[in-house]
Amino acid sequence: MSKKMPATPLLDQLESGPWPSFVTGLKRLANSKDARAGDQVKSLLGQLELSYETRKGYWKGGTVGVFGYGAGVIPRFSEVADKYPESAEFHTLRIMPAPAFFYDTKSLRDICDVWEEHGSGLIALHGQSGDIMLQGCTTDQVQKAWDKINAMGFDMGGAGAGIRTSAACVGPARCEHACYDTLTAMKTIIDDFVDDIHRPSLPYKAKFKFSGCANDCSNATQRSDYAIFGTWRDDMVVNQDEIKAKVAQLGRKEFINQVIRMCPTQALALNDDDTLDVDNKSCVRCMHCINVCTKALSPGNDRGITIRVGGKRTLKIGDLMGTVVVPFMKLDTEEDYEALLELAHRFLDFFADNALEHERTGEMIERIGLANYLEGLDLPLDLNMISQPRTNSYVRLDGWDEEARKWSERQTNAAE
Amino acid sequence: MSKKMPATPLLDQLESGPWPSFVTGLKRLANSKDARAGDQVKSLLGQLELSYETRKGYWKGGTVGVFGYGAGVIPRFSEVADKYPESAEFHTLRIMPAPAFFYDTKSLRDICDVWEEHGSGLIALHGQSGDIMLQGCTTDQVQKAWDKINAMGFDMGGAGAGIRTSAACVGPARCEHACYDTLTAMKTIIDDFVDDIHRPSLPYKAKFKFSGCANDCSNATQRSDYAIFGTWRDDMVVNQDEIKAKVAQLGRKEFINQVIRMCPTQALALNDDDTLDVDNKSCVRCMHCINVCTKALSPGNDRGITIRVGGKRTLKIGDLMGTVVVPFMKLDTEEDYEALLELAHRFLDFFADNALEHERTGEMIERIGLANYLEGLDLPLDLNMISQPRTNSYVRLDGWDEEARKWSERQTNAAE
Amino acid sequence: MSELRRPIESGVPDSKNFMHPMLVKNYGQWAWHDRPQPGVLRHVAKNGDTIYTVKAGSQRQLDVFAIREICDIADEFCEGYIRFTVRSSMEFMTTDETKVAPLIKRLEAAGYPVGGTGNSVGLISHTQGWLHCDIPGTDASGVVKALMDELFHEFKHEEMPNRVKITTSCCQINCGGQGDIAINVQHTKPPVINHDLVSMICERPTVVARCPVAAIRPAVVNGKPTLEVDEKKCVCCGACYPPCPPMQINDPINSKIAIWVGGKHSSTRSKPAFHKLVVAGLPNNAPRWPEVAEVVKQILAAYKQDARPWERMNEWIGRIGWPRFFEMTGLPFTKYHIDNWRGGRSNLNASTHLHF
Amino acid sequence: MSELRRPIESGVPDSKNFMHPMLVKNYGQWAWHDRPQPGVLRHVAKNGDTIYTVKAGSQRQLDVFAIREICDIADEFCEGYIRFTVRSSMEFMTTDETKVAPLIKRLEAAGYPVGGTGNSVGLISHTQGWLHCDIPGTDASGVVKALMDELFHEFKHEEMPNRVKITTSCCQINCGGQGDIAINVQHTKPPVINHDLVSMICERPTVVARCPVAAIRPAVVNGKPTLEVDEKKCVCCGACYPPCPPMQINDPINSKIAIWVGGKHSSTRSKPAFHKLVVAGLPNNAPRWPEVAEVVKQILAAYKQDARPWERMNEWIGRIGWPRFFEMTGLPFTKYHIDNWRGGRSNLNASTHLHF
Ligand code: SRM
Ligand code: SRM
Ligand code: SRM
Ligand code: SRM
Ligand code: SF4
Ligand code: SF4
Ligand code: SF4
Ligand code: SF4
Ligand code: SF4
Ligand code: SF4
Ligand code: SF4
Ligand code: SF4
Repeated sequence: MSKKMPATPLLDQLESGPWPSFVTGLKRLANSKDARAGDQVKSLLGQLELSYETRKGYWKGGTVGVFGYGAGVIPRFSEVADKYPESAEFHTLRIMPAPAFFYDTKSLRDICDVWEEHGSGLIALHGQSGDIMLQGCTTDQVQKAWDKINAMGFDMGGAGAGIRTSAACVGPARCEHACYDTLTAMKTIIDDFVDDIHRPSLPYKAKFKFSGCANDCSNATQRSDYAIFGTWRDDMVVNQDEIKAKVAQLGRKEFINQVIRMCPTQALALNDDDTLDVDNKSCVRCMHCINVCTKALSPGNDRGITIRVGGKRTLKIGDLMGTVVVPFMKLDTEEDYEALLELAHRFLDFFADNALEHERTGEMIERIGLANYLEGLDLPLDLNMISQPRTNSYVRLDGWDEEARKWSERQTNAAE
Repeated sequence: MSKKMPATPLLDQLESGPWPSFVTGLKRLANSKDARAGDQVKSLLGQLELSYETRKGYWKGGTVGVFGYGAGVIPRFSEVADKYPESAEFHTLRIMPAPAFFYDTKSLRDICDVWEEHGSGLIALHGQSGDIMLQGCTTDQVQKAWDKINAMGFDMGGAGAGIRTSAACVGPARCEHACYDTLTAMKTIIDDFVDDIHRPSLPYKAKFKFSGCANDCSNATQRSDYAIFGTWRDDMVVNQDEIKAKVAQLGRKEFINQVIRMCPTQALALNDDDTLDVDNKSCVRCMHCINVCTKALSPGNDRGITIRVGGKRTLKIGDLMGTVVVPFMKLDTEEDYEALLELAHRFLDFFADNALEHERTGEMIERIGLANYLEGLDLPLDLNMISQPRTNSYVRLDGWDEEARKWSERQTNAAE
Repeated sequence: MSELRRPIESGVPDSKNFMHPMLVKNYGQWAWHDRPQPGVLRHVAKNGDTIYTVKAGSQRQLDVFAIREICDIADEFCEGYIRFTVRSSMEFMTTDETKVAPLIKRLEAAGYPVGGTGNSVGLISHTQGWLHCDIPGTDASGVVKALMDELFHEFKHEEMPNRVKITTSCCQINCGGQGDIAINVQHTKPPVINHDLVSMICERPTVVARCPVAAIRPAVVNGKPTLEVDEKKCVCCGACYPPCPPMQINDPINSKIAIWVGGKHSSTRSKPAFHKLVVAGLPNNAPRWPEVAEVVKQILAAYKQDARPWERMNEWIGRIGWPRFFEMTGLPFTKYHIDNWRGGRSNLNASTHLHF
Repeated sequence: MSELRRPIESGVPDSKNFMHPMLVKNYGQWAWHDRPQPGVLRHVAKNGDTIYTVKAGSQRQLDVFAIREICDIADEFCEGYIRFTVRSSMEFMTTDETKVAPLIKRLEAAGYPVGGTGNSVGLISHTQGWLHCDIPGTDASGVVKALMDELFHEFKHEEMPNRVKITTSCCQINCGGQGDIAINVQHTKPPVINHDLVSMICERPTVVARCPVAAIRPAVVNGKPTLEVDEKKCVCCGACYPPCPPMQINDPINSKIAIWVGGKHSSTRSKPAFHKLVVAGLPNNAPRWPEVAEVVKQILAAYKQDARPWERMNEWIGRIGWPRFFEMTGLPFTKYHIDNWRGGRSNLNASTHLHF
């Protein structure tokens, strides 16, 4: 006979209102015919209600995993298992979805079936890093659930001090702004690092994220150690007829206000005949005017990627945004992809060799200085890496001539 | 018989070219009929030529002053007096000119006469801080020169760890942008601090500067510890006919480019009838549009001052710009001036009590934090003091409710 | 237990296997898009091919029954394809314009609000909270649900000046990241140490190293090695708690909620920005956090009323100035708003740019 | 020696005693101004009163003969009044438009170039150098003279996009302050210590405290207390030299010249900005510093050619980007340009704003 539904007067208040309610979902699971999962979720509801009452959490970590991998399961043991025994264990399996979270219904249904059989039936689509999170598994079911999910063609995501599950924006699949193939880039890189995902042995976590343009729909800027953005080097593409149509639609004053005036570098001017005067040298590829005039403007044709390194959240020294380390790189041919992979490995090798324990890439760069980081990686200096040169004269310049010579040589070689 | 003119092949090269040459001036002095001064400058030319040859300076400091004052003379003794004995002593008297460097020719000529008699005849108009610098005095002539200059109505300027000579932009005397009386403000404050100028006993130097608007013609921003700027609180004054004339003059596109597009906060829009649409709430009083349209635009009528504190050059922690400590204060009536004086004394008292030795105001604030500085001065918090609130969550917030209450009370009181 | 099986290290699945055929066909060939109505995107390819996307909210923490119903809908209208966004919204795509209206009807009937596109308030980023994390100061699913109920209209309509990205985080670690509005736990008292447990279960040097202000030092209590906290230095960040749970930072009263605004990842127009503190000290008032909802709505109302088209939260405040933002929202300004963290000087006003 | 006299502590003289009567009359009543020609300002008061200002350069280090000639000119054309600007230019004012041309003629005949108004290159800020300072790495008067010769045309014409403020400083202390272009000494080797003198004349704790990077420590050499410098740490700033001249920092070869650009005090349009390093390692090549002049002219040429009306140096580079600035000027970019001082991270490009 199955367990009684706990009283959840506080949680019940989350069933009112128009937004879909996870409480209703949990109750559906609790009432489901699968007695094991049902009891587990009833118990979970009891513990969660207790948290709402006391305003405290009751989970602790531990060690649970699957055979062959060192990460990917987030173990949760209840501190109030005496009161809520069926949810004493409530582990999460992190599973990597296809880039940009594409599914056919068949796969989704298959996942549901597995998770109904071996887990609680609760699935988060998706975690903030990008995992399918199968939540609520007892220790004894973890391997079973995993075996089936893995057999379906899905692999385990990251956790701990290793490479983490990645995320890419929808990119070329359905976005006209995409300046490179975010989906393929993510798959290529992450597939190459599966070992570092599954057997974490880095100083600390490391995340890649992929956004097809400066709009950064994957939140790569501050939420990934290695952030890859699409951009272009040549002139943006302008359809002057569509510009005129846009001016007509918004009115002159408003077009000036919304487009001309909002360009961060004053790269745009409106001609007296209502065509657009684009100063491409001043344009910083911010996407704004293109966003406003989706029909009239597009990124240029010489597209590629920019890599920014070091983004992360606040721990220890304060939030960091990724800063530019590779201003431009083509990403079209197989060789381009190989070059990117080679670079990604250099990033991670340097991180593995030089970061302190629990130090993220951005913190390491802050500690050693960007110039040393570049030197360590053998990456060429580029002016797009800085927003401005140093403003402080406290610097030792013995090596100036030698460094200046290096630059000039590079310039000459590039010109040849 | 007077000394022979030294050979100055290097300095002679500074007599060619169209710009007026100080070398020619020095030679005029060297050849002047006053044998004492002439020999001194000949000797000086010799030492200077040596510096040009060896690329090294040959002066050292020492202690020289006038009776009753502890500062104002910059002593210079030559390290190569054996070779150039007549310029063994070459002290500078720093003398405060009228605010904004106004002179009648009578006073200037009188100063020249004194300096020809007691000094080298070399006068710098003016030092970077704003002093008349009477340069090249022997120790025995210092008091004599000073007595005469002082008798003319001029007083000694600052040096050492005290209040320094100040500077004000030309302001209301000849500038339509002046939002307060820079000249009177400077005289009022500095006169009140003469004791701290003449008998320096602060932790370190302290400079006031006065600019009548955000254009900052006195370089107050980074070159003064206490920087006073003019601004306004109400709407700017617009003459729409003159705007139309300006649009006609520049052409529409160019007017948009030079005025609308360059406003830092997008506070301006051009109406379809070529009048200007000013969003005064967004305007940050930067002066740009007013500078471009001198006839059409002017600061508002509710004018006053903004005080920024802590600007200085690089020593120890790096350059600092003054940051806003008093966003707005009227400066019209006698009471307003008294309030300003009272505040200036609070600034300096706090500095005297709390700065470490050789620490400037900006370094002190950096060390103790702006919030503590404001509290110490009993100055009210104001949002114009920050460019944005904190971005880091590492802060202890036990006192939040109390601080929030204080703010609300102030708001209520202000509204009443 | 079943026999142990070597994992198939297959990595990341290939999206093209899960993509609507029209997307595969026009991969990289899209020309432009617009939004025929809130919740609906139309993307047109260079060859004229068109696909409609209907975007719907979800509770993220989905039960298999909900997912199956979603699949039913995707089977009925979208040839069996569905995608999720980085914010856990759902996207239903069809090439058939006539299916858009019935699809919307079907979704809303099933309880999934259609919206979240363009200049609306999108789905709030969702973290773990009391449901699963080991260190949460509050819940996540409940906070998101309670707030989305309040912001329902703004999700379904495009009435904001630009997209609004709200994030929540159930502890100061902030897995939700930067947001136009970020609702984060902020502890206000130093951790209370359970000395018996410290000596038993904590790797002490690790904990000491984790403190951003070096407030933790080794100590001996009752003859056992433990830790102590310099309460004057401690900034109550809770960073010592994950590696050492006996450093109890969570507290039903003193773990408060703070609201930050103006975070931005995009480099669109302005450079990316961190979010900035606006209110702290809000009670952790489960199950519906009314005080938090109130402030969020106040902020959104001011933004909606005053910002110009395309201005993100941060850009709007930059233009009108922080004084006016505090005035419009009626929030208190305190000394805590003045940044005093490393490099905080750059958040002071080192100019004569003033807002009156 | 004359009998000692108590000073009259009169403070600051009253400007009104020295002001052209037309300025006194219209004090605070000016309405607008324009520039009829380079070097000439016309200020018009609300009541229509007009005053013309003719602006001329000077060598700042003036001999009494020069000053007397200047007074003669002021007597002849300006009713006996003259003022100096904060940059040591001279301003001759007259209410009589017909006097402007003869006044200009007279000034130029006397060797004082008329110009420096509006969007010209103004007089270079002038410091002490070998002529008077006790710590200079180079001269000041000579540098200014040599450069103004080269920039003569730009002083006399308004052909720049906006005002150009050039500063020079004869040591790293930089009494010349921030500039659109700042020409500053930059030492490249640690101080060479004269140990005998240190023990004799230096207050050692003061010197130790002056070092920004804590590179100085007390030491004993030949049994005498002295100082030593950790050469790995030392940034060769020379800050120890003024309080302790035996810490010889100046060196005919290794005291080089660096050029910085983009400093700005005004809050006009953009917020104030510090100048930024562009070139270092230039030789201290007295008496005419041709290498320095070359670089300054290169920078000015690029600015003149490419910047838009009203863009200050810093704003122009901000718009076109530092890559293009270095490209246009042909200057080398090195690892030294990457800021590594405290807070230097904020000078890295934390965005996807890129210039190609
Ligand atoms: C599950 C998830 C929240 C969610 O509900 O979506 C999550 C949950 C946790 N995060 Fe996170 N983080 C999650 C995305 C993030 C993100 C966002 C992102 O990846 O885009 C961030 C900010 C970006 C970053 O990486 O800095 C993030 C920054 C952190 C940090 C702060 C790291 C820092 O250097 O500042 C920690 C603490 C730590 O690493 O020591 C942390 C730690 C944790 C831990 C492991 C707490 C702990 O230390 O015990 C949480 C486990 C909860 C659980 O029970 O599953 N989590 N965490 C997200 C991962 C799901 C997934 O795999 O898809
Ligand atoms: C004379 C003058 C340069 C000139 O030729 O115009 C000058 C000359 C000296 N300055 Fe200066 N400074 C002069 C204006 C400045 C300015 C500009 C200003 O006041 O607007 C600054 C930058 C702003 C500031 O105050 O920070 C300036 C920043 C310094 C500093 C750096 C202070 C710092 O905190 O970074 C020092 C060194 C020190 O104070 O220890 C310094 C020190 C000196 C000393 C006293 C050198 C020393 O320590 O022995 C120089 C004496 C030279 C002499 O022989 O007369 N001088 N000094 C200027 C004063 C003339 C006058 O009274 O009118
Ligand atoms: C579907 C999604 C990408 C994905 O792979 O999942 C997406 C899709 C689009 N984004 Fe985005 N963005 C998506 C998350 C984001 C995020 C990240 C986030 O939401 O956490 C950002 C960065 C936020 C930040 O700055 O912190 C983001 C910043 C933008 C911007 C820049 C906005 C700005 O002005 O700053 C644009 C440009 C625009 O609005 O035209 C944009 C534009 C777009 C366009 C119009 C691109 C296109 O041409 O197709 C897409 C239509 C979205 C819509 O619903 O109106 N998208 N977009 C994400 C939907 C999230 C959601 O459920 O609401
Ligand atoms: C005379 C003087 C003030 C004084 O009391 O001595 C002065 C006078 C004027 N300044 Fe200035 N400025 C004077 C030094 C400055 C300085 C400081 C300096 O030169 O060291 C600055 C700040 C520099 C900086 O940012 O570092 C300065 C920044 C401005 C600006 C803002 C420019 C900008 O766009 O950033 C304006 C506005 C404008 O150009 O219309 C301005 C405008 C003016 C106007 C047009 C104001 C007026 O309406 O009368 C004056 C005409 C000047 C001309 O010759 O064209 N003045 N002006 C100074 C002349 C110095 C010289 O000999 O060249
Ligand atoms: S980041 Fe750019 S390319 Fe990617 S979905 Fe967003 S707008 Fe499209
Ligand atoms: S993409 Fe951005 S920077 Fe470039 S022109 Fe458009 S608005 Fe300006
Ligand atoms: S600072 Fe303003 S008021 Fe003073 S002279 Fe310059 S422009 Fe005029
Ligand atoms: S003064 Fe400056 S901020 Fe104000 S409207 Fe004019 S340009 Fe804009
Ligand atoms: S924000 Fe904190 S409590 Fe919430 S999931 Fe992340 S680590 Fe856990
Ligand atoms: S709460 Fe934060 S600041 Fe306080 S002791 Fe723990 S880690 Fe240190
Ligand atoms: S810059 Fe240096 S050398 Fe020149 S006057 Fe100032 S302190 Fe002396
Ligand atoms: S030169 Fe500067 S860094 Fe070197 S020892 Fe002297 S004060 Fe320190």
